[in-house]
Amino acid sequence: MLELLEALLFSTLDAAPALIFAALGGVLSERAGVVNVGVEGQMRAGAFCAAVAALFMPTPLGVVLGMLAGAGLAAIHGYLSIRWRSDQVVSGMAINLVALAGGTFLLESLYSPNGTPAIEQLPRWTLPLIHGVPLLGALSEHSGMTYLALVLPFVFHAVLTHTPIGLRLRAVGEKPHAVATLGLSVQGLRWGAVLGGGLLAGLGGAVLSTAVLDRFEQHTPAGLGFMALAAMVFGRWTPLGAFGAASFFAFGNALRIGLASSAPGILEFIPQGFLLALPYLLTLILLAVQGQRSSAPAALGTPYEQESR
Amino acid sequence: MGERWRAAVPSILSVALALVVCWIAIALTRDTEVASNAYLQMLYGGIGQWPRYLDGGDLAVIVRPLGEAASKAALLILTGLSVAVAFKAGLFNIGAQGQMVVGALAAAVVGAQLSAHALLHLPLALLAAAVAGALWALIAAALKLWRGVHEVISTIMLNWVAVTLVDNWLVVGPLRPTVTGGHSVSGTAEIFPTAHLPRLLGDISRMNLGFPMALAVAAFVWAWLIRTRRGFETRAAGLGPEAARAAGIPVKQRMAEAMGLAGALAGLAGAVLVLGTEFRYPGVLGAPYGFDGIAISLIGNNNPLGVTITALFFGALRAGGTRMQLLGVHKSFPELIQGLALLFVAGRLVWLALLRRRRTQPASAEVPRA
Amino acid sequence: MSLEIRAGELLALVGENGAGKSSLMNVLYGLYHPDEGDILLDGQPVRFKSPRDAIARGIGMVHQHFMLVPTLTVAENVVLGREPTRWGRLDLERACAEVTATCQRFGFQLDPRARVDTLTVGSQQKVEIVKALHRGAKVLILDEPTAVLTPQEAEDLFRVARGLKEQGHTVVFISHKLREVLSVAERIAVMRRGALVAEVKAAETHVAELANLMVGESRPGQGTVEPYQPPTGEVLLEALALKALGEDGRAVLDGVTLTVHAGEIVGIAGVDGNGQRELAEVITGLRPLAEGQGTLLNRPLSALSPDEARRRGVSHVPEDRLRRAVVKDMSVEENMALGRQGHPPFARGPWLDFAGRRERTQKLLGAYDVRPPDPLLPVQALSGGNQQKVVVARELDSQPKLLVVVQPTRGLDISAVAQVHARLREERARGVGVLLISLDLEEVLTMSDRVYVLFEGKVTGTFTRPEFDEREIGRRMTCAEPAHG
Amino acid sequence: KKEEPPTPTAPAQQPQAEAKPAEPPAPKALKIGLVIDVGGRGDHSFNDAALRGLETWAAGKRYEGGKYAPASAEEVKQSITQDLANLQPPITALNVEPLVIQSKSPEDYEPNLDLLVEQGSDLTIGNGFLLESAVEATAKKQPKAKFLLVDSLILDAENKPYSLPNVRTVTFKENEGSFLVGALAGLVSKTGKVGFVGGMEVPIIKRFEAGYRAGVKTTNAKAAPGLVAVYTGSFDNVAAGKQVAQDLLKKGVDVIFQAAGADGLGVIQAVKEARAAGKQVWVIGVDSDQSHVAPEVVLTSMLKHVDLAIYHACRDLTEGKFAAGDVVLGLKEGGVGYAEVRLDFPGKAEALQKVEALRQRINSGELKVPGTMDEFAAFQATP
Ligand SMILES: Nc1ncnc2c1ncn2[C@@H]1O[C@H](COP(=O)(O)OP(=O)(O)OP(=O)(O)O)[C@@H](O)[C@H]1O
Ligand SMILES: Nc1ncnc2c1ncn2[C@@H]1O[C@H](COP(=O)(O)OP(=O)(O)OP(=O)(O)O)[C@@H](O)[C@H]1O
Ligand SMILES: [Mg+2]
Ligand SMILES: [Mg+2]
Repeated sequence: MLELLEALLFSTLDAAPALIFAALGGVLSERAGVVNVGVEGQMRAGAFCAAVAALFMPTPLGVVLGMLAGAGLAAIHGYLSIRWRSDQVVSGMAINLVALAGGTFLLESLYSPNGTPAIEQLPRWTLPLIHGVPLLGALSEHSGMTYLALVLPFVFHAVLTHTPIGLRLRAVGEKPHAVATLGLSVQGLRWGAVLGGGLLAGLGGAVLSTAVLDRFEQHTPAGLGFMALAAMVFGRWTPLGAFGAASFFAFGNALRIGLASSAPGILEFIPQGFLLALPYLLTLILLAVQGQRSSAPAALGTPYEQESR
Repeated sequence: MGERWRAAVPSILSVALALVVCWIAIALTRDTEVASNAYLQMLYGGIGQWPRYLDGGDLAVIVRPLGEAASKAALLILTGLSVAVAFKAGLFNIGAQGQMVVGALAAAVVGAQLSAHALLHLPLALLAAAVAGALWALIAAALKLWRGVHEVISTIMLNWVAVTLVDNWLVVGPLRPTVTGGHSVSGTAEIFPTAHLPRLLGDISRMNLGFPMALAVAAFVWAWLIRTRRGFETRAAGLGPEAARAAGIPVKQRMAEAMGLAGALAGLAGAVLVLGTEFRYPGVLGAPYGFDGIAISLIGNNNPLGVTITALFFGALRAGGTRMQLLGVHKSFPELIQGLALLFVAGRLVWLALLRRRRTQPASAEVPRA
Repeated sequence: MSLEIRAGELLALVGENGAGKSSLMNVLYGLYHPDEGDILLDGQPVRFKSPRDAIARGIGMVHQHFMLVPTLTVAENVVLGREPTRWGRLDLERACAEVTATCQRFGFQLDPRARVDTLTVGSQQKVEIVKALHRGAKVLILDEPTAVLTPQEAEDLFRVARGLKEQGHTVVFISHKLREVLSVAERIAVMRRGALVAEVKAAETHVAELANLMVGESRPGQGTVEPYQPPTGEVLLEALALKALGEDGRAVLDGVTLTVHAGEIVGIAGVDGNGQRELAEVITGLRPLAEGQGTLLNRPLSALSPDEARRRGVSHVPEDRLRRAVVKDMSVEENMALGRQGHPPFARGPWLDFAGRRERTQKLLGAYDVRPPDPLLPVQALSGGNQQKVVVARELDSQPKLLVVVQPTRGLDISAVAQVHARLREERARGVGVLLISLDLEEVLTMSDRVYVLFEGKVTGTFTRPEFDEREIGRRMTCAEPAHG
Repeated sequence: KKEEPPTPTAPAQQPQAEAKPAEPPAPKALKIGLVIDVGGRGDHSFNDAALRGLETWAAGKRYEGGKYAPASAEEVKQSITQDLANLQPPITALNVEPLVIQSKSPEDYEPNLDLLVEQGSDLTIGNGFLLESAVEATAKKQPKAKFLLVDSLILDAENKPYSLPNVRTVTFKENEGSFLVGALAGLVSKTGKVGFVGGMEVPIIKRFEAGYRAGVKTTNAKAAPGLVAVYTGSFDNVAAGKQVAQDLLKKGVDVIFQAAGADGLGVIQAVKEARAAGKQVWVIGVDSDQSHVAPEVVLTSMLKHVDLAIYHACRDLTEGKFAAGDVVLGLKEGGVGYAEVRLDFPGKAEALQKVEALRQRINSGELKVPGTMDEFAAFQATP
């Protein structure tokens, strides 16, 4: 039993980081009031660039480049939605489409249609003390990204609630005009948040191609970006909430896989398709039961116009 | 009228710009001749190979491509309208894909499990698809209106649920067709010919009733939205829910109706795919037309007429895009063009301002302060 | 346009709506940028790139619309942008202490830990002032600070202003209430259409002259006081012990009993947030009734829906124009149809009647002098005042029996106000019952035949016209001792 | 970072099909059209096998950035698996010109086949059972064109097989190949736990599973009951395959056979990582020899010689011998098999001997390999 639990935990921890980073990226951008449906595209850019970069340089550096690529796409989003106050949903969706088709095109022109060549994967760390300890052992043997994903939400939470910059971010998402009248730059704050969100989403993508796999694979991230958005909403736009929701999704998936392998008998009664749908169904049911009164930032999605009163 | 055309200008320019950018991309990776040829091939694939026909070729070189373009356009019209209708009611329907999946399945089941006279069978199958799609969408509407669950998250979830339940359970489980011997088949049982959407141009072209039907549906949606009191109320509910409520409009009901209609439209798209060309629910439902619908709707200004024109254009583009492969040009260009067009639509303020600045030399009218 | 502001004075800025008062002040505050001209501070030309520069030079501003982040606490709002930190961490303790200190220095009483959206409007106003003072403002600009305050609270505010002046601060304030301007300011600047048209000493002028300066012509005759006749018309609305709950579950209406007869204007006086809005919502079916009963146009008041209310003959000019009264992305003619989109001339059966709608809209646009009179323009392209005219036109055009109007003249200039008032009186003469809810006590008193005073969801006084007494009504509006400050 | 300069030969085929393919007097290259399914190029398995058969073997070409370059002899030789090394007659380049179309979605299969026929392809190949209906429809529409359908028979509306005069079908006895790798897995496993990872739970993948289970049962009766078969639910989600495999590995499984398309690459990835972490684990590839994906952990691959089937069809066509009909390729015909076992493990020689003995028994018809789970339930292992 303990072993099963450990396998379950391990599997969750291994799969969750990409989702966690991307969800945090969404939170960062949206807390500042900029809708970010382009997470999927930013992840794809991050995954692609990280893998390509890692062909020529150490993988960690590749990850950094992947993050920058995510931020690059986010910059387009920012330019259109902050500088030009375009519709944020439109520009986000556009980024997704361009990243999807453009990624496929670049991949096939540069490498093979299905993926880049293999790169050196991010190393896995064996934690000396707990390795092999029942249950706790699940914490060992992950790449650095997993540990980062366990720490980052708390750091983000602390920054958001306990630092001046966090206070300003929260304020700019709720009432940008108030922030502007205090001589702070609404545009600056939003730019920062959008680019930061892009970095995080790019990191989420980079994790997929450098830690989960050892190459960029053509379908990456296969809808994970939208899952991240769901995690963000489910987590009520808070870093810890998003973290919890993302972990929950990853756990649900791991649970399905674990069930299928450790209790194949179950499949006689519950078809595989049900198990696959389980995490999503659970989320829907949870949302339906608890309700989800809007906890979105008040100014979310409304472009800031200095002179609108 | 002039006003309406003016509203369409950014979209038209965006699409043109996207075409230019992609042409340059091909020219850079290959050469200019290949790029131009590729576009020519795309044109042939989209609207027919007219030169060859005029040279005394077979009629098939025209009607076959037209049939393909029309089938694609029909799907895009329906999913585009699905997204647009929801937008009009203030809802963002990311769930057209899932609604299309359940609609397609319903059509496949009614088409294969029920036997009836053709005059009855086809309408029944279409109806089943519309109802299934509508019900699926109404789950999201109910969650939104009574539990406050944001429709973006619920429709994303419902997409996953539909795809996994249908593709990984129903199609490979209970609905798997009986197969003699160990043959591999994908998808559900084949539907009866009575449920086929009739072919309009004979056997050489796959042009079927789905296309005129989609056009008729678009006209219906347009009339409903623009001409009827209900449509007016729905638009008011979408643009200003509080004001609409104060004006005595049952906002929740109108939103639910619109979402139901959106689902029905996406479901019909599934039916057109199944009853028009596939004749069964395939192992995995076609290209992600439900997601394409979002782009189509946004490029078409969320307006039934704009959506229809956009869908016709991209239907032809995508049907023709396959022919680009004959030149070794990558298969994802039609999607890339679509994505770029949407990006340019999103960024229209930028280049409109640039254009305006060039026209009126000194003072640019309303460039926002940085 | 040039304006001189002297150190240590109390300057008032008056002018019609849209005269450019706020714009000018926003330029001074660095929020807008002048296309031409300079700002001289202590004789030196300065250029404010953003409010940050203005703040650094000791200019503080309290905006016409509150610039507070509702989900943050008082202290967080005040220190935003100049947060005290300890090792990079936001030091909330110190922030609270600092804010408390500032409050004490200037004689405010505020709980620094309270969330702003739980405060009364008066307190929020104070938070705004503290925000400016906390940044060391020597020049304080107050943009229509008294618009939402009770006379008592306003009096309080002016005491603070005078106190600040004693301490050497400069106070510039903008107001439409000429009497209070005269009583507080030393110097008065009058603006019209973006230009300074006069500067006068308060001691040397009077209301009529100021009004003339503002409008540029003699002010439309202030409705002569009509004799009061007790209501005789049939009872249109009879409410008994109404109770309604707010979003947070607290009772926002608590046993309200009132009647409205045909052919009278009943005013509701009260400070913002004391249940007036909810009262209007209950009567128009927008908010469910928790307890109590009543009849509205001969049928029960409970289980009323907005649609049902309209069918009985209730018209509603809501307070929040852009949110509740118009759909701002729809055209003027579509907005004209809103609420009666199913009836001729706006519809024929299930179909919309475009020709009929156009015709009626054009007629109304003419009658109400909406500018520009273009039925195809989106409503949001109209100025606020013209939007309001569209709403009033629509609501009066639907031949109501009972008219519920909330803040009908907010944002209108003097002549438009007079026009709306005249229309309301016309309706009364036609035998319509009018329930007038306004935060502007002056408006309530000039228009109403009877007045109910609301405080914390309860009726704390009823007056008929002969009994009107501004001070007494003001006291009832803040029934208990003044809440804060 | 440098891209190899494209060799200045073999220009991309022009859409010059406007000129009707009047019977060429000179040895004009025959056009062979191939429609591959949505898995696309570069899947390292099924589609790549088809492309190898057509492009590398039949045409002697290498695909690169949308163009063809001639493939070197070395390249061709390397692409031929050991079991075909001694094929008679040997694989040599033919005078054919490939026309390949990748499909973006299932509803594109039919127009894509139409397009190739219109472009004048002398033989049009539909690769994969997903293209069954499309090939059927096109072949009926174009009775003069010739077709090859790989991996499925032509089925009527009731899914009963029938034949069309212009279609050759090729199907494979995957269960026989799977049986042999299953037998090998049973012999290699140390922990006594072996696993199977499938993609979507469709009948054809079930056939792999049944054969594999039978093989394991034959050589390692103890491992058979506990054999875990998990389906990822997709063919295009590498991460899902990896996660499933990780789970199996955590539970002590040390040999995994995958038949899961792109998800299978994730399975290989997971095993590779487990090996890097010091575990003695193996993975068995599918369709093509997948050893090059991760040489250190791919024990062998269940081969399904789609490449050979296509090559044979091309050769028959050039020799004028192409005939319609249903071809079934099993172990005996060399249509399925397993790739060279390059990794060492204790008792390798003995194990391979045992497996080869089983091959003989199947070839002789003595051993019938179950093809469905029902047949497997009735299967009696006879070591
Ligand atoms: N940046 C701008 N560009 C063009 N017009 C502007 C701009 N800013 C303000 N205006 C217009 O200038 C006029 C002055 O506006 P302002 O808000 O200063 O008026 P106000 O005197 O404060 O009126 P109120 O009493 O209603 O507050 C209005 O007509 C407003 O629409
Ligand atoms: N978005 C817009 N598009 C076009 N014109 C606009 C737009 N917004 C405002 N205007 C025009 O600018 C002018 C000033 O509008 P504004 O709302 O500032 O008026 P205002 O002076 O405040 O008037 P009022 O006192 O009636 O509110 C109006 O004539 C209005 O038609
Ligand atoms: Mg103002
Ligand atoms: Mg105004």
